[in-house]
Amino acid sequence: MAAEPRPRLTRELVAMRVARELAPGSTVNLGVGLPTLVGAFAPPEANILLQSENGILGYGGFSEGDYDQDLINAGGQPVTLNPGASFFDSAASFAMIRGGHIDTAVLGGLQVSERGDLANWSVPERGGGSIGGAMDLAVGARRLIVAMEHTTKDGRPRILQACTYPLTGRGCVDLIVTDLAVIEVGAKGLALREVAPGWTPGEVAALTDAPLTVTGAVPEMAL
Amino acid sequence: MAAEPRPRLTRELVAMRVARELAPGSTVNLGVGLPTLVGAFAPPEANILLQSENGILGYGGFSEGDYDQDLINAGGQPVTLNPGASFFDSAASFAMIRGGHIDTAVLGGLQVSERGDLANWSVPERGGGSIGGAMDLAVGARRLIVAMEHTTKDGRPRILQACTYPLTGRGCVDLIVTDLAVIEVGAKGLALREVAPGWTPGEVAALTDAPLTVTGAVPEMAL
Amino acid sequence: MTATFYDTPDEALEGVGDGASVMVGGFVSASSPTNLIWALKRRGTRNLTAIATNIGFGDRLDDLCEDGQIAKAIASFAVRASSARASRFEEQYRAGEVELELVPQGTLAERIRAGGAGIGGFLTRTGVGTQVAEGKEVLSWQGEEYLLERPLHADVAILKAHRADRLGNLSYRMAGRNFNAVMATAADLVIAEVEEIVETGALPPDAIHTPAVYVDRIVRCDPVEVRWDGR
Amino acid sequence: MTATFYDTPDEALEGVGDGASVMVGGFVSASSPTNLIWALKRRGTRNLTAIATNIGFGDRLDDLCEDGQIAKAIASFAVRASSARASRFEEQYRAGEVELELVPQGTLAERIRAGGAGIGGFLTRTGVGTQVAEGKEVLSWQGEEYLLERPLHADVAILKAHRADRLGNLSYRMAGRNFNAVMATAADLVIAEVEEIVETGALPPDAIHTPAVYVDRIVRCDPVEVRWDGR
Repeated sequence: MAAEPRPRLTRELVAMRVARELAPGSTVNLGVGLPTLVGAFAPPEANILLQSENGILGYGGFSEGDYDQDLINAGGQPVTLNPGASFFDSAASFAMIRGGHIDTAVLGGLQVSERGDLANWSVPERGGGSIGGAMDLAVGARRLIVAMEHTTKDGRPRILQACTYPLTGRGCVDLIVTDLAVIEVGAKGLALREVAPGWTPGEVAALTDAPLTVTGAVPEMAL
Repeated sequence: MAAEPRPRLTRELVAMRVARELAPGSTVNLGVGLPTLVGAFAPPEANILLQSENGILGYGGFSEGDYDQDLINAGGQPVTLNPGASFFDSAASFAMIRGGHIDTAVLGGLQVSERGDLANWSVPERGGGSIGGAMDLAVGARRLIVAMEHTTKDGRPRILQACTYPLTGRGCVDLIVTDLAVIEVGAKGLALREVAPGWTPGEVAALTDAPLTVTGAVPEMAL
Repeated sequence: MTATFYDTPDEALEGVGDGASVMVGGFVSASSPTNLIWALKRRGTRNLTAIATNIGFGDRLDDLCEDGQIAKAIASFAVRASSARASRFEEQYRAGEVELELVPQGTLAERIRAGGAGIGGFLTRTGVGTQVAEGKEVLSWQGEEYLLERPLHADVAILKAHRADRLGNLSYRMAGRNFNAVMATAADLVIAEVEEIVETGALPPDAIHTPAVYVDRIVRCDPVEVRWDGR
Repeated sequence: MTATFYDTPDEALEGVGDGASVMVGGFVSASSPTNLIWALKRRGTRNLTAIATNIGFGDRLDDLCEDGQIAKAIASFAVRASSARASRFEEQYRAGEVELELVPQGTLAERIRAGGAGIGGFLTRTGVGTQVAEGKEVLSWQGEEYLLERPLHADVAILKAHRADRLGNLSYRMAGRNFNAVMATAADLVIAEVEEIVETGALPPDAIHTPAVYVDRIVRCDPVEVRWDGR
């Protein structure tokens, strides 16, 4: 790998950029891993309602105090409740998710295709993998944002013409936010909307294995 | 019509006979009309749990006091609550009914066939009729008892080889309790188990348009 | 989005136009949204498809038939087996002026739940071998026949709850959940009349039956007494 | 029938035999029936099919793998994408010693609900175009493809609730409803461990999440602390 022009964004900066996508008052489900960090960057006045697939609407930040094993998010982390929070069972929770009542879901990704296919649950060469609620969120959320690293640890693109890993959902991704770029998935393929500070559209395209449409000047991500 | 040997049972006596079929601690759904009366004849120590399809488990007698329009049974009648009662929505209520969690349902009937088909929601010559929860109870209850008059007002049999009215359910009836007899529906057809006081099996059979099997002496209903 | 609050039921119905499909919560007298029904009447919205478990059984939904506002009903109780005592809806039904899709009550509740839960259909034994099966696909499971029933979704749902908080969470009283809690999930626009509005946080998380995510508009109204004599 | 009360979790499992299918409530640490799981371990019941949203993710269900009691799991979280840190179940899965049916979590919840509600199958978009679709019928609704998923029912369900009353009604704490409340409806024998038993009538009718009709056996146990570090 050639030396890169600038550092890539940290996980926190990716989460911060994703947080700017959340409309005030909207209902949001955050997947495990990087997406979990997004909650902390949504301003309190935005009144985001966080949904957790284990049966909570309106949870807050991570719990710092006494551990309560009955009050956890879908990643198993202890959380707090915001005023107006409610509890329900798993069937009701997934009825909410699959019925199109979640405005935005943020999921991690292993691969995304130019048609918006998502693969995020299994790496065949390692075997195994678990589906959890990812396939339900992929089809159910009104808008799906994938937050991930632009390339694998050894530098291979994760944004591809077609996914090679087992799919989570077909044509489900609306927006990809990586440590290098913001890319929108549309009917005509992928549109490069923003690049990380110090990166050019050409440099990002070179690390992407699917055509990226560029319209006019591509701004740097505002963070 | 020839003069009948004895009076037929009153609606209250039919309800009283049905009440004897309810196992202690069992969950029971009572249809509108005559079946509603059954509740009053179940001894309190039997701890029958009455389910109402509008979302109550554990309602009690009719409410005599202040009218509360939010506390009614499926027939729209104000009721009381027993200790341990619970509320739920209509989808949960019919999940309970259709999932086989109601031990016994008692429904009114217009016609029952020798195969246990039930017709109880529409009289074609009058037009109209409403289904309500009857079709759900017919397939969902573990045991279905039909409580009805043995014949129509003009003396025609209601127990037939085949129903002529639109069906509520196919092969769903387990026991028929009328103002003349108790009849069990089995794989081999109808078995006459009891007759009303003063009536003979032959007299009941003459008012029934399906074969009745008789095994040994048929006792009079104990009331 | 958090719910919007209105001063009157008439205003809460803003934008509900002719030809709308409207789910109407409640069961006979229990938590029937009578204020919103009467507002629909005052506004004169016409050509409505009403989805409700009952019409003309003590409820005031039947009042919309006075001026012929209902074109079609999808219901489980709508027409009596005898015409001795008929609601306005029944008279219009018997005269061929309104359309009726009669649905078993459990199938109605489950179709609405499916509409709210992204379920494209479900298999039920209810109605097998009856008129209800006409025109429906029959599939089998473990040797038994089941009907394939399809989801119901509506343009608007009008509901009656007991309390709402400022976020839009709802709680119902007694047997008031009935079809209200199910319909809250299955319409593009969900409007609730409530007896009381409390501050967010005042409803315990376990006392919320309809989470705020489902509710668009709320109006506080004194409840209307409804009685049905059972006939 | 009203519930029967037992003194110990081991006694509460009386009659649960080898080869049983067992639904296990809880979600990671939240209201997982650890006392009943450990009783299954002590009793040495073998060849079990475990139906649970997670196995080996902080839960103690994985403990049953120590002595090879689980033959098959139906779960949504069971195997990590890397073998760097594996549960006992995962080791046995990678060694081909146990069978796994991996199910999307929402489909798992809905299949269990269907099993409890007399639904013979339902259509969902979850899994269309993925490995999950293999061998399943595809039906359409309004131009979209849906998978036909089938109900799940078990011989036994073991649950953890917060409180029970003497009739058998259950209420859960916080996010403890999760799979517990759904599984309560879908097994022939439903056994709950609870932290507290109260007199009938002490649970308000609106605070009962699992009505008594679903519950067969109850045992009071101190809850076991479970923690998952998220890996």
